[in-house]
Amino acid sequence: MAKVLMKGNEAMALAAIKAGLDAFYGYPITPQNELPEYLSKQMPLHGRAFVQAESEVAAINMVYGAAGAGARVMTSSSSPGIALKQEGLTYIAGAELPAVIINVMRGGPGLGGIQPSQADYKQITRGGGNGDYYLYSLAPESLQEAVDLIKESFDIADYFRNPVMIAVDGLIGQMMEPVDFEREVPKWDLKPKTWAADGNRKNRKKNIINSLYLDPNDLENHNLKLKAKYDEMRDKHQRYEMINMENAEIVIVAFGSTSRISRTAIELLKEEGINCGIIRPITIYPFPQNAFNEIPESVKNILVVEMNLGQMVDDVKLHVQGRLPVHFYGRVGGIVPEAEEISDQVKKIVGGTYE
Amino acid sequence: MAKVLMKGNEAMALAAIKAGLDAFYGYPITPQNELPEYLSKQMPLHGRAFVQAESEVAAINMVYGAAGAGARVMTSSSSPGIALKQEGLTYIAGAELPAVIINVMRGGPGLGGIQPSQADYKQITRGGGNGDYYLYSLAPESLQEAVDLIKESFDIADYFRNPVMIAVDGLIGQMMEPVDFEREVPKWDLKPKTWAADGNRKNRKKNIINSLYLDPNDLENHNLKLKAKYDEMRDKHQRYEMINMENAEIVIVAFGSTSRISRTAIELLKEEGINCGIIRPITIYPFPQNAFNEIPESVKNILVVEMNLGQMVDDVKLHVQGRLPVHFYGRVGGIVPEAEEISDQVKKIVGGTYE
Amino acid sequence: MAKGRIIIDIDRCKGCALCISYCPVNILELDLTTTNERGYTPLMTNDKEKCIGCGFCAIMCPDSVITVEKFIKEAK
Amino acid sequence: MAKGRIIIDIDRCKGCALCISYCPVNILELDLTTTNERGYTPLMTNDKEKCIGCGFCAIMCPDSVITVEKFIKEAK
Amino acid sequence: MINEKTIIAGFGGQGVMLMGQLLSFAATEKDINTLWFPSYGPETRGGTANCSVTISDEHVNSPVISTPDTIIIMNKPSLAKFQPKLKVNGICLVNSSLVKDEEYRDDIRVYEVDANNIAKELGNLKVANMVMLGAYLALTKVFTEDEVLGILKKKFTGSKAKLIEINKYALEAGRKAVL
Amino acid sequence: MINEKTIIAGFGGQGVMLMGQLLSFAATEKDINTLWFPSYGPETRGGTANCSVTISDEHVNSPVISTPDTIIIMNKPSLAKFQPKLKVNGICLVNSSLVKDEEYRDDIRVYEVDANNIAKELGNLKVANMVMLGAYLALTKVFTEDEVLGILKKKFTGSKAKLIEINKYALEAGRKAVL
Amino acid sequence: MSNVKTVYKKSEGLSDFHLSYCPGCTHGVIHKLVAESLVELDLLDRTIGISSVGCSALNYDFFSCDMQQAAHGRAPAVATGIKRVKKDAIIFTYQGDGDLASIGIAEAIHAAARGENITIVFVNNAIYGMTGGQMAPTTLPGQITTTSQNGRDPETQGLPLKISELMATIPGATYVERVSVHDPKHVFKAKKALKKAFEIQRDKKGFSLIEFISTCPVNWGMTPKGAVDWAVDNLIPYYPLGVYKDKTEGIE
Amino acid sequence: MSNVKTVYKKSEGLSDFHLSYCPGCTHGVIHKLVAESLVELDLLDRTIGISSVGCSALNYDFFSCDMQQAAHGRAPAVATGIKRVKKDAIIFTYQGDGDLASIGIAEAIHAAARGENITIVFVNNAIYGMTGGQMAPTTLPGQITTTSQNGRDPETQGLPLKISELMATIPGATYVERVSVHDPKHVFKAKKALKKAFEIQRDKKGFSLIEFISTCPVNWGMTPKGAVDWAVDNLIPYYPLGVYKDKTEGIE
Ligand SMILES: Cc1ncc(C[n+]2csc(CCOP(=O)(O)OP(=O)(O)O)c2C)c(N)n1
Ligand SMILES: Cc1ncc(C[n+]2csc(CCOP(=O)(O)OP(=O)(O)O)c2C)c(N)n1
Ligand code: SF4
Ligand code: SF4
Ligand code: SF4
Ligand code: SF4
Ligand code: SF4
Ligand code: SF4
Ligand SMILES: [Mg+2]
Ligand SMILES: [Mg+2]
Repeated sequence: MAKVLMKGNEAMALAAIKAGLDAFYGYPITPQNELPEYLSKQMPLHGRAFVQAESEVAAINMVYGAAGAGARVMTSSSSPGIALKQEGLTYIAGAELPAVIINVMRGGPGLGGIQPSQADYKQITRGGGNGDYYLYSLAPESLQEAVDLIKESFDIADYFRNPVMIAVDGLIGQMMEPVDFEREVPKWDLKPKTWAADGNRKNRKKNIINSLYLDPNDLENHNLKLKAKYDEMRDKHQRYEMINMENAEIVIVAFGSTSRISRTAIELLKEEGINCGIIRPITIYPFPQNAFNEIPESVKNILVVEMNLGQMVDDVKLHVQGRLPVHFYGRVGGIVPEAEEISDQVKKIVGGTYE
Repeated sequence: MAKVLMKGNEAMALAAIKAGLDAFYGYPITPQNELPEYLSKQMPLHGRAFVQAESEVAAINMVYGAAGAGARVMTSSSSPGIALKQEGLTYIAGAELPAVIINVMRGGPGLGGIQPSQADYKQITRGGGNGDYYLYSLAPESLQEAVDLIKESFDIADYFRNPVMIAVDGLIGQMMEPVDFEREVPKWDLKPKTWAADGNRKNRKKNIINSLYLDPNDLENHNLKLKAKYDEMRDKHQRYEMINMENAEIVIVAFGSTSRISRTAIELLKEEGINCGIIRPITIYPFPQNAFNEIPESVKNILVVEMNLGQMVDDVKLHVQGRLPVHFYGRVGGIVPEAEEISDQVKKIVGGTYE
Repeated sequence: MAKGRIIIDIDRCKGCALCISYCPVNILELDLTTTNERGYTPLMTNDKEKCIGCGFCAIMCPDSVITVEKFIKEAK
Repeated sequence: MAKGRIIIDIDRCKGCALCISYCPVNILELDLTTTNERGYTPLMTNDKEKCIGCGFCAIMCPDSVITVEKFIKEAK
Repeated sequence: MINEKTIIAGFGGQGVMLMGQLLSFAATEKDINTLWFPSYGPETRGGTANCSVTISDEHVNSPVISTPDTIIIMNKPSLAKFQPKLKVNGICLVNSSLVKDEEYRDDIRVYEVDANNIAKELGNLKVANMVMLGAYLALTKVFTEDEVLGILKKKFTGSKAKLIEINKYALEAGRKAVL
Repeated sequence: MINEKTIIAGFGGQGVMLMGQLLSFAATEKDINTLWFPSYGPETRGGTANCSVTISDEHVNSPVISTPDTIIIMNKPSLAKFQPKLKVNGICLVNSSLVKDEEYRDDIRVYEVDANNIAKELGNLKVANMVMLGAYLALTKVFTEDEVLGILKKKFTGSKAKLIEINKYALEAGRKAVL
Repeated sequence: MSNVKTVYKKSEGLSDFHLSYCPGCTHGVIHKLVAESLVELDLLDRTIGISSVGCSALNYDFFSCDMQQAAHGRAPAVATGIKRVKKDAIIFTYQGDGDLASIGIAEAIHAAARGENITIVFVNNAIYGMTGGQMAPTTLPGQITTTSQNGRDPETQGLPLKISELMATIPGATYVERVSVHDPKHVFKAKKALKKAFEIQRDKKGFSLIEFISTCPVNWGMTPKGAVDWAVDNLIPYYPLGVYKDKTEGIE
Repeated sequence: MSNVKTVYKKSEGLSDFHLSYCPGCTHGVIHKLVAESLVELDLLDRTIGISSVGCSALNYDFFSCDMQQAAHGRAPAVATGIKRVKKDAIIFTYQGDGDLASIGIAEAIHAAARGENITIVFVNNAIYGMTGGQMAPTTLPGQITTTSQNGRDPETQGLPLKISELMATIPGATYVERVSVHDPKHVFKAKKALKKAFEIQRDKKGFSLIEFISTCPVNWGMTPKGAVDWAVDNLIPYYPLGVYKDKTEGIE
């Protein structure tokens, strides 16, 4: 099919519809408004549910409800709105429900700003809610990838019975690129949702959706069951891309928009005879630690590039384990780094003038 | 002065009053209810403010308000309630306001259970809200320490103009121990709160309390200013205790109640001729990385013990940097490990039978 | 002869005594001589014959402890 | 002679034309020949003599652009 | 040197928490280290509850008592739960009004006190816990009855002051039941 | 081979976003890679805005354009902001109705178009952006006017269809202004 | 001899679990009414109940229909989320006064404003039962709770919210009634109201809320019967029983 | 000759910042009234204003008193937090209909229920202005917004909330009035209401809320004057002006 030029937010919305979205519940916040706006029009046309909730808190709890009833359901928001959803998210994870959450990140903390940012890395990968849980979190770098991953994310959520977070920055939400909506994406092997409390009890026992376990033994077992899922994610479902690694003397680690800008940076560096690779985490949780085992001997330095103050650095260091020096370059507050800034940084490191 | 036997929650409440608490805003949640209950009676007697807010969200925003007006203010809650406060917390950090938050942790995720837990380590140390910010986070292991740290925490919050989190588990909230309330605690060098928007504008320019910076350059500068504070915390204000390190062959890393139980475990081990040390983080943010430079040569293994599924392990690994094997033992869901479980674990590691 | 009777599911009873206040013929009391499996002093009737099967006790019991049956005269 | 006058803080004006509708003597319009420092077409009066100093324009202006003065006959 | 670890367990409403707290208050009064901590069953209402009390000249470390020196058992489920943990030669003090015909380990010292009936005879079923506490004090000698009564006098003021007397009798009756 | 990076900047309301989008739509139509992205000033309302458009046969990497091949400048502040970034020998296309008497670098190619007045003459000040776009197409030859008009025809349907003609004239007028 | 007719027995709408409530707590009576209503209207198989956070948090075990446990105060949002994808299911929330009137007032009002076709069972016992007896928005002036130890002081703690009155003003709400379960007669009336609410939902006529005046003997410090009497003497005068809104009967 | 008397000039209560609102947006008029009222009552120096999240988020720069910016919907909680520690300060919140009626309805209701001695300036423009024109709880049935592109459909999107009417039912509220700024006469009336609210607060008589019918020319897609006229023709009939509650005058 021909490619369609669409705004990121609208493309993500359409991708969800293509994935069989039954219901969308959200609350307006810049820079993701085109997403609910698009769905407010399209969902009713498809006979599906759209509700502009009274708040992010209500929206995520509507998601929890619909997910418990077995529906494919999504919400979207941006950074402070995601902060408000933390209790809801830990509930969804605790009750083992599938749902997709899109976070179009903006600058923080607090009200912050409305320009692109990646400053929710901690909020996303460490879980801002209480308890031992994680969100399977995908960070696409282009609209095509965003669309493909969103289409797949509903399967992933159903497979793990766990919320999936799509983490993009405002740049991806606002930009336009041609997208092929019909591209095949992996289909996961899904079981029917016999666990759903869907009000259709005629031929089965009642179903209960719940995250409360007053008996500590039960809660411990429940936690261990959840842990097994997170272990499976880590062991089998890391995603990443290794770019230009052959003979690289330095490797950039960057996700989302910053990885894309880094692609331009390594072109610039190539012109100057510097071989720079990129490890691009596609899952930011589980963090793609395997990638770090594949780093070739030639590499002497790692540079983490983010639109935040270095939130991913710890994860990189954890898996580099002191084998290589890990440097950081970041811009914050809505400032998007240019390729030249990144390549300059690489040159400093390679040339040894980096402090 | 004579020691007073009090329930942890009440002792923490009284400590805050002793520190000059002007206002408490909170919402009931088990297992910390005695704290607001105590203050509901005591604060009015001292002519200070107590409001049972309509929700955790309202409570933290009341805290934000009073802190902006220059008051010493506190809230307390437990895990899911803290999840609800995340937006408020990132606002307080973003607007650079001092406030004290007590989290009496219970099992999660979601509604979880009401028994003791340390499963909010990520939520506390990584910030559940959006943006690049941190809470200075203290994890006392006894009531005396809780009282001393709370008394000091208001100074710390004022000094950094940053929220301080007191992280205890339900055990500390519920237990009784004799406490000396008059013990001297360090006094910090504090400047008058000339920045406060306190409605007393006669002889000065207007004051503004705010976390919104629409211009990305301004927001970047603001973020860098915040970062300088976090760097200062890390460089100068780590707190920890090193216990029985001399000739230790293995070191337990544990905070709060688990460190206390580990103290008994090392006594048991001593009886069997095993020398086991403890690194006890008192600040969990900033993580006391310096402690790991002081580990003696004799140590061959590290065992992290938590009432969660290993949330602090990454921090330990980051600072052990592969020099020593890092093991983990944890109980979750409200189960408090016994000293014997911990000592058994140590023995397995020391004996090499640990998988 | 009794017009009705009640059947008490003793182990569900919490001995709250609420039902007792609503019996129009005052035949209910707690059996202080025993405790049920969950430690409560359960309900008993002290004069079965007086029961009119009105159901008030059962309606007011929060724990669905009481079943009430009414004897219906056969039309002969 | 004019009973009053208005002073327009041209650079604050956003050219919204709201004030114009409320002038009872219809002497306000936008000055289409110019733009102010922020790119807006600002307000102007086209017949100063008619101003009665009623203040309606100023009251309705969202941006506090207009100062209104009234001339008061001296009691002589 | 004191180092006494006690677990007190029973139904909610039997006053087990208060028994433990009184011991901790008595310790604090004498400037002895102590730690009390409660534990409730998973039932929201009713169900069983217990508390752990450590009284020691040394600093108290683990609040959790793995191997109690003494257990005070106020109902059946509590016996099942705590008897296995009792240290060898430890004291197992049982409210035999509610816990009857049980099997006991033979390496422990079991004392049965018909606490409910003793309390009823004293005129208030609620003081069964104080009967047990009296027995406990008599057996362990951690504190004197007067020391505990002193605490009660501080707690029970105003309209509650009249309760002190019956509590005194209860402590005595408990002592007599085991000596 | 096409690889054209353009930044279009002006006041909100001058239609800079649409200009850029039209280019990206035209590229998509021809299956050429493209990326459009908007950037708004810190002012909530009013103020300046710009968009970056990359059109390329190759995969587009960085959405951010550090060194544009062409800049279209619709107001003064935008010139100050983007002139320094323009590549050596790049095209600087200026709406001279609003941007007058400025200093220009001497290593770039400056084209001035009196777009507002041309648009007013055409009967609608709003098509000033299309005048500029006509000039841009004439200078860069990235697309033909017809290709752009084809996009407009798809977008302007129904009541808006009548706007197509004036847009066509505007494109032409822009071309004539620079050739 | 005579035939035997069962006048009353435990409803099929309830599971075999023992209720977790304190002895004599009228939460249990309200549970029976919900269960009986659903059974008598033959709606049980297609019902999804939403447990909230309060003493009734565990009632997902007590009803024999599908159940989902909601975060504190959010049950109406959860109900909305479900109802929009399961239009034929019967959805009720079961919420206390802390849950609905305090933390969850926004979700309740907005569910009503949207005219969600759901039923809220609102249990007003003028206190936070579960957490040990703190003040609720519906605690009476002067009432003693653990956070109003000298009695609720309207000066600093405000005046109680009257939820039925408030919800009746929401244009989207269809049916709002306040009932009580303090004697068999009122239990009957309460059940009638509840059945009407479920019928309105079944017939897709919109949002209903039934407020139950309930007791908390433990935290009020009373016997169960004493608590019922206190409710009659104190709560009902402040919270008058009756229909506050019934669009199906033109009562607005 | 004649003397010159200044009939109108920019209030001292406003700073020199240019307001960030779109041309002709009546947010600006309301700002003037707040500033003028505080100056005329000589309260400015002890006032703390709470900016909320909406087009007015930046108004901490516009008023010349102390200001604090609050999270979306939470301004009444922030105000409460401050007022309880600064009893003599005059506290107002400035909130839009998205902010107060949607995400923040709980905080508004509970501040009123507690009888907090604060003043809420509530700006109802029937839309989310700041975020580009989404439906608000006060959007009229049939009104087109970016999330009700075929007009608000009461079937799925519910009926508008009437905030003054709702707040008037809260027992703790002292004074609630709805005003408009569509012509000089109404501007005068609005200012009178606002001054009364601040006087009530100054005299420690409790909670007041003044609802302003306002415009959003940009998102309504109208000229500023067209928007004012639309408000008169459509909003005011749905949201009648007047005093909804005034405990000081016995109007309840
Ligand atoms: C987010 C959150 N806040 C607080 C709590 C603690 N909590 C549990 S129940 C409850 C109040 C219950 O009161 P109510 O709704 O009146 O129900 P009742 O117990 O009286 O039936 C509270 C505050 C919680 N579990 N979650
Ligand atoms: C937690 C959170 N949710 C959402 C937003 C996005 N947001 C900003 S303003 C606004 C709505 C403003 O509408 P209203 O209150 O009516 O004010 P107006 O702009 O119309 O004056 C929203 C939803 C936010 N900043 N924070
Ligand atoms: S059925 Fe009626 S008469 Fe019989 S015991 Fe019950 S209340 Fe009494
Ligand atoms: S039967 Fe029911 S009402 Fe009667 S005492 Fe037992 S639990 Fe209470
Ligand atoms: S003061 Fe009155 S007459 Fe004069 S310009 Fe203004 S509105 Fe017109
Ligand atoms: S003076 Fe004020 S009302 Fe008149 S056009 Fe200018 S900004 Fe608008
Ligand atoms: S605490 Fe109160 S409301 Fe809760 S179950 Fe017990 S009596 Fe009922
Ligand atoms: S968007 Fe609407 S409400 Fe906001 S400033 Fe513009 S016109 Fe006013
Ligand atoms: Mg209640
Ligand atoms: Mg609005």
